[in-house]
Amino acid sequence: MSTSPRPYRLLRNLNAKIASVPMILTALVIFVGGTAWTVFYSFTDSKLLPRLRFVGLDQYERLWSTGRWLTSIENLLIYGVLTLIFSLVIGFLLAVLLDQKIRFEDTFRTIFLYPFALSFIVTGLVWQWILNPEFGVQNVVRSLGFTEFVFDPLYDPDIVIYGVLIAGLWQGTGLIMCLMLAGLRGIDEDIWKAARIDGIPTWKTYIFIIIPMMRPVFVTTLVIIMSGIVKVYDLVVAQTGGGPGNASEVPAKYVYDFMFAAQNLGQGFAASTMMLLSVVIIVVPWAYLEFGGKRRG
Amino acid sequence: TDLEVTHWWTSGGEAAAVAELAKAFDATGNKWVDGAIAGSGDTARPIMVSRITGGDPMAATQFNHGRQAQELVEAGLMRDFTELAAKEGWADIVNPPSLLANCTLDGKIYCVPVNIHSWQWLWLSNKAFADAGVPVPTNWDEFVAAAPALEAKGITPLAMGQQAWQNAGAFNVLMVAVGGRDLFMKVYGDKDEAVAGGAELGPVFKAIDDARKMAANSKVQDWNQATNMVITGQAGGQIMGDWAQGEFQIAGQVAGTDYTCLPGLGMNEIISTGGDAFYFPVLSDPEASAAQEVLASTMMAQATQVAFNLKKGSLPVRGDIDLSTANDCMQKGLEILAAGNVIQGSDELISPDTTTQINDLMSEFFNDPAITVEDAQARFADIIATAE
Amino acid sequence: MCPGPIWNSEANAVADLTKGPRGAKPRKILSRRNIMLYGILFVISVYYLLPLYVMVVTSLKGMPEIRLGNIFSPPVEITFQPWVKAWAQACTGLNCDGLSRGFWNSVQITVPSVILSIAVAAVNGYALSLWKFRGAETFFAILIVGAFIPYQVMIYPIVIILREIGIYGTLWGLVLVHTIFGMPILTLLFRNYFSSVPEELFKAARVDGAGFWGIFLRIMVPMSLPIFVVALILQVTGIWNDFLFGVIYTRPDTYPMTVQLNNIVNSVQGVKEYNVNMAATLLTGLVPLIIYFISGKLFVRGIAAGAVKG
Amino acid sequence: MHSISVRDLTLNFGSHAVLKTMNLDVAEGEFIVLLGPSGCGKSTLLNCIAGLLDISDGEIWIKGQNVTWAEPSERGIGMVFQSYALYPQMTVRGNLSFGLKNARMPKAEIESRVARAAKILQIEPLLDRKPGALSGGQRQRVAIGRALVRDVDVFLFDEPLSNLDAKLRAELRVEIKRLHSRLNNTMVYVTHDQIEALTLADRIAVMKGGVIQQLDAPQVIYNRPANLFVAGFIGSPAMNFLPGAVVDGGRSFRLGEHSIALEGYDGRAVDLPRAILGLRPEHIAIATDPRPGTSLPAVVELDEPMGADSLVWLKAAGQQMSVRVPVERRLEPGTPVYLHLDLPKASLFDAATEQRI
Amino acid sequence: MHSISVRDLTLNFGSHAVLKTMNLDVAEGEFIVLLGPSGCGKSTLLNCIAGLLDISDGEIWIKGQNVTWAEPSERGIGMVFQSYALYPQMTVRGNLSFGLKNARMPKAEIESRVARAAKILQIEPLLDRKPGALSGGQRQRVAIGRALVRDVDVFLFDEPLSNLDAKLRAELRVEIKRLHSRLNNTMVYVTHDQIEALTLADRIAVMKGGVIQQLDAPQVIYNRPANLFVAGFIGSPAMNFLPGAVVDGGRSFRLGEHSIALEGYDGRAVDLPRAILGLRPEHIAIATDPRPGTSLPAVVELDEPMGADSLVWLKAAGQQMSVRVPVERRLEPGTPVYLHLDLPKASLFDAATEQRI
Ligand SMILES: Nc1ncnc2c1ncn2[C@@H]1O[C@H](COP(=O)(O)OP(=O)(O)OP(=O)(O)O)[C@@H](O)[C@H]1O
Ligand SMILES: Nc1ncnc2c1ncn2[C@@H]1O[C@H](COP(=O)(O)OP(=O)(O)OP(=O)(O)O)[C@@H](O)[C@H]1O
Ligand SMILES: [Mg+2]
Ligand SMILES: [Mg+2]
Repeated sequence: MSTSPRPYRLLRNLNAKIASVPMILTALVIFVGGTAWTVFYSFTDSKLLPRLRFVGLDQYERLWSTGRWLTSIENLLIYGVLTLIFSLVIGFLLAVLLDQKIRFEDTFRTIFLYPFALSFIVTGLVWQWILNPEFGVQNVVRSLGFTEFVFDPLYDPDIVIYGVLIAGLWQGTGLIMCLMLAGLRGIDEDIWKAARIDGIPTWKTYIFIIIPMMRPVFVTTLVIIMSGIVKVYDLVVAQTGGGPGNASEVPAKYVYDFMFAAQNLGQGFAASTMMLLSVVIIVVPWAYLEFGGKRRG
Repeated sequence: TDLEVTHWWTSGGEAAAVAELAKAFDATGNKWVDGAIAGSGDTARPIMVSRITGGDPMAATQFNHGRQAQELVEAGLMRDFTELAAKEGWADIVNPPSLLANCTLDGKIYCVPVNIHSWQWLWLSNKAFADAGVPVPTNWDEFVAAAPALEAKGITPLAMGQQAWQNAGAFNVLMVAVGGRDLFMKVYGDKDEAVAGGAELGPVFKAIDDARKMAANSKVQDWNQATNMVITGQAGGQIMGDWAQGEFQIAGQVAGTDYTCLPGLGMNEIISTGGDAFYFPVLSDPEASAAQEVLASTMMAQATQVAFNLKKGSLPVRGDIDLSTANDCMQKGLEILAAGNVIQGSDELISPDTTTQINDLMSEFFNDPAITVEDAQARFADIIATAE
Repeated sequence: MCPGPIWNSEANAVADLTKGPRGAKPRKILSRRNIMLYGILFVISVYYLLPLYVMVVTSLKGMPEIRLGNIFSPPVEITFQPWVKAWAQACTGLNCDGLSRGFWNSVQITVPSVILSIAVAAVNGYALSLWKFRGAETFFAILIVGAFIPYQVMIYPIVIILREIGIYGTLWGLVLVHTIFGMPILTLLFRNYFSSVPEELFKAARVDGAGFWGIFLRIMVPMSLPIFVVALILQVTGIWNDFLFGVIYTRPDTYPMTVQLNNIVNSVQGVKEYNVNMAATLLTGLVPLIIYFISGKLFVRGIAAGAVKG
Repeated sequence: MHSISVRDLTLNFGSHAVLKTMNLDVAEGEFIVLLGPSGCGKSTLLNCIAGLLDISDGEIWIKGQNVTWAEPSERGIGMVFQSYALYPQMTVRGNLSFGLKNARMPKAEIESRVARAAKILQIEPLLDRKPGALSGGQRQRVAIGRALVRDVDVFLFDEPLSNLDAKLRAELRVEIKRLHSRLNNTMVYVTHDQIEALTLADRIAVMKGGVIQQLDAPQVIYNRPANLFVAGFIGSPAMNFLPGAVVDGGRSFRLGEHSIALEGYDGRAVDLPRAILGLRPEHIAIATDPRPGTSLPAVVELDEPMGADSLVWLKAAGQQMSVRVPVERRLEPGTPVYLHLDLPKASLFDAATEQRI
Repeated sequence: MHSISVRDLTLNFGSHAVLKTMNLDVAEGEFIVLLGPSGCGKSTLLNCIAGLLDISDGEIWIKGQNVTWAEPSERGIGMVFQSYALYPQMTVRGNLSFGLKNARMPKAEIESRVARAAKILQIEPLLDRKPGALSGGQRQRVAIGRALVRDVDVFLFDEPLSNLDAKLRAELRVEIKRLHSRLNNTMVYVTHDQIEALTLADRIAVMKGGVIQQLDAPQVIYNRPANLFVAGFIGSPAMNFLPGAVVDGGRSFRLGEHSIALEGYDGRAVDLPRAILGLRPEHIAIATDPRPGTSLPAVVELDEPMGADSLVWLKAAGQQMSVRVPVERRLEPGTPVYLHLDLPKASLFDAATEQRI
């Protein structure tokens, strides 16, 4: 070894770059490329097969004048906002409960977490069954003597989305609890001691001190919940099939149905593009701040 | 040679019918590899289309013939059976000829029709009406009139699955039955927006409104669950295609004594001649290609047609076979067919896209009593205005 | 003297000041707090356990009993017939061998998919956290945004891509799809985990002459058990439970168990056989459930290491 | 009345006894330092006094009140933690006033208290910053301030300086000492830094394995350690230990073939076959000539200059010894010298019981 | 040929220059200590030498080779880290042989080298344990061993002792010094502990803000600091600084109304209106009588006993000063005394340039 020349920039870290090729390809070809392809074809009137006959914004005009799409959006908003709130609140409360040095912590944790192991298909089927008015909760309560009792969320277009919500929360809150619990355990115990000496009640300590300190955990959790919300599909298909009527439609299902069942790819792509747009609006600024910036140089 | 055949025939009667096809094909020394996908055509079609466009086609696949596979044919992904058809003289034996016409694009034949399905039937439970103490109706109007009596006995007058295609199907049936053939053709054939929104369609919408009220307590999902309500007498009747017949058969019921069928709902005895057809994607393996031809001619063979359609409850595509073994209802169908009282199915007239829109509309209409008849008609007219 | 401490202010007002509490503070087992705490936990547990209970109970009943009774009542007559039927007899079309066919397919799909997706994501996370190069973070940001894209949007482009590479319909096509869609979240987990590994360890290994792969395989992987467990669990459940890709990117003879489940549940022969459906559902969920019950502790620990320190 | 009185305190974690029937009385205004190796129970004792741990047995009295079962906030104590445990999302002002607000103190009162504490600690300009924007020393002061505003009589410190660098540590040490002389309240201070212990304490409690080994003024601990552990633990560089025997009716110490006269040693005079003579590095002088009876021949091994002084490592009577000399005096390795021992300042231990004799 | 030669080294993190055109030559077998406050770039410089950071400009030569762009493992260096960075899942033997295996050395050779290093470091019995089962000092030795087996000429240490408690630190410090005198290879050692720097180094490089302030033998750095920063940074307790003026053609230092004769001070003799006189605490004596020309009246403020010595804080000429005295001499706060200054050992600085004059 004598004097080693200054290597080319591109060749430094070569192995790391080679190893990252799958990631780069996925990012560029699948996510960027696939997305661009979808957006591109949303301006065509492709039916069963993609074809290049441009129709401008026609697909979008139709999209936004379709009741089913508007219902989907509305449902996604309701479902999304409520899932976000309830997941965080329930997940956090469960974590707090489990953090009280209780006995059987492992057992309780497993109970709360196991639904996460089940698919949305299974979740949807079970809850469809439990919420079925002829067999499920309504029937049981009626057989107890309350014959006028009505609880059939899956058959009432006004509240069907809440029925889906119940199932969704059942499936997902366990993981949120796990994340929150890990966050709580990560907090310096001295903080708790300091608060006790200051005479601050437990609930106040949680709200004013602990929760603000758990910001990173909340960010992670938020990403996980939100990415799940945008994608919600299987659950609705299995539980209600979008019904009654179109009352529990969601955008992902609209996309799928139009692309394949209705054989109107253009329309499906337009709906996809709108979904992507909303994702981009929410996520890109956040992702930039969280991951793209100079943090953790 | 093993051939993989995909379809969505998974209910009891359907599965039994498919078994006949498979049996016949296996008898030729080949092997039928069954690729059933449960759910409905809406679940199965995306999978089939993806596989064909993805370059991993099955050997044969079910489609409702008409426009569902048109683009695949245009893209050159489907086999051309013109030669085979010429050799076996399909043009002469297939009746009505429109069936073969639907398989034809630019003069070439791309599919094998296997049955004729007609939507326009009302199935009635004799038991239910006996329980309610009213005579079995002979037409739709009588049926509507009998509804209160049924309801009084806790019987759901009209069984109706929650799936959108069933709601829309009932609507189309009522359009032919109440409005007649010409009206139907003006709306779907000519796509005449004015007719769709006009007074001519008023009675049809009134009828569908009646249907909505009569089906308010029907909370099953699948069509055969609804049929089952009729079979067990929990419901008075069901508007459903002739495939429902298969379910009655499996349940051991006898037409005329246990149940009654009213083609054209007892109003206009006209039936549509849609149906199922098999398409054969282009394969690279020559052996498999040869086997595809064997399968195609097996499907068209007389014996297969009889066996298959008896199980399925549908009508054969050949005019030259004896169906004396068929039951009461089937005979009625055959008579109507022979009389030429036929009409094209909606699948042949409008695109899947339009179909989906009508499905959506009817599904909402059935599930939301707040939608008035006028709203529904106005929206229907909009859909027809942009239909292709 | 300031007012006396509250605990003896009234009852012990006359007591000698040198006497007082001594030893461990008494802790009532049935304190109000404990009753509340365990009460709430119990009620919530019921909500979480109810569906499982319903599934198990229903799957052990006969059809007549289901039609009569309510879903919560325990079976009068326990029958395992639904399980047998779900596993080996239920029909879809002409195939009447229940879920059993799908089970091995699922295993064949899950094992390579899990291995490949974890391997790729681990390498990504490692490169991103320890071998930063220009632009890496940008690709990662794209990947994370990709985590939000609904799968339906991507189905068509992927069909085309797989067709072009010529692996559509093969097992490897499906493995590739699972690897791609598992990548964002897994990469995030691994990146966070490896970032928390002391940088000095990495430097020491470089001085010791280990290269990119040497450090990864010999140093990093052996010390990352918790996060591998998390990734394993996430992927096993995710891939095992997957329906959409399984149905679109395979063919009938390689359908995974979830597709068979859908077929069984949706192939209605007259009446819905709820007991068979529930048994089939349970059978399908069994593999991920068992994994959860076995490795729950490691999972929680790994989550703490990979997700929270982000 | 004692400010703090710990009586027969026992604390078990499960079956493991961390504190064993401990007794400790702290006078009003006294500065007590708890010193000991890691894991000896210092923090545990402090937490027991603060009420953050439930004790297994015994009593704790503060200011004449039995507080054994009282809540931490009711005990009239303030506590400063090693990691400061400041509330990160609140400003310094918020940190100082949070406890008071919670006690529903009037606003004006809170403000005046915060202002006073800020003045004492000279953190007025920092009141509106968040802890993240403070240096280690400043955080330290805020942590003290949090105890200060609560106007408590007893301050508990758990290694408050161990996160800081040496320079800052020295500064803050002096500051704490000043604070104590100004406020004159009782302080219990945990550390394992000897300099801190020696400079700050009125009395030092040296702990080991949950037991207080010696509780005395710093100079006593340094000069007359009660046992081998304390002798070895205190003092840096450490005390030199020479194993040998006490003979001649307690008048001589036999070290191999050497005999050292125990002239001027103020312990009990008994013979002991196995004893240890302890001598601090600064109580040995290096000379070129022997001094009969109280000197040892030795050979220089290493010379470590440390600024003002040098530490010379030598070998004498087969033992390694260290001697502190002014830095000007350089000694080459290998030089033979004589060590003159300052026996009145030595310590003698029974090798069996490890106690001073 | 220099063992290490750093030429015009510049390193930027983004736009922030951490090292600024630095030059440093280390002779064969020399023990260089990098000393400086936290964040001054010590670790960064070490990482540059090791090749763990890509430099922005300049060259690095090791043993006459330009290694600026060579891989860390090709540079013939060994490195020991603060947290030891032992591979937790490997045994001690695995840790020691990992680097050799990477270099595809024959098995027998690896074994003999590991055995040799283990012997030198006395860790033979530990070879089959994992790092988790070792004490701090043992881990330390393994970390050194990892460099040792690779038979490198240059050892780089990044604060290898700062995680240990005072006692162990003192012991290992001596051990490292012994190791160096035995192996006699070049060592670059980062610390911010002055005692370590003063006792270990052949030369100390005092750094601040990415620039070497002074590079000299420890005694020179201690006694003749090149500037105010070095003077204040080195020495604990810190040097006393008295601001005043140099008058009388450099023969007197004026401090308020007091005048101090600069007799024996060996710097340049020029007048300076703003100068600073620096005096270490051990270069001041406390007396009851004045000594004309070189003494200052003062009042005792605080007396901190620290075992062997006491640190006395006083106020003189309006300045706070500290003086080191033997611990036996107790001084009550408030006592008026005279400080006798040892001017030949003092340092004078220009207040404007902060350089020694
Ligand atoms: N929550 C706990 N459960 C079980 N054992 C504990 C717990 N907390 C502390 N211990 C044990 O009690 C002993 C004393 O711990 P403590 O924290 O008081 O030591 P310390 O003297 O403060 O040490 P350090 O100087 O390291 O802070 C240790 O052996 C420790 O392992
Ligand atoms: N990766 C990095 N990116 C940006 N700045 C850095 C990075 N690493 C170090 N720095 C900055 O470079 C400067 C020098 O850091 P370095 O670690 O060399 O200090 P140090 O002298 O070793 O301090 P310490 O005694 O705390 O270890 C610091 O101001 C630090 O903030
Ligand atoms: Mg402690
Ligand atoms: Mg450093």
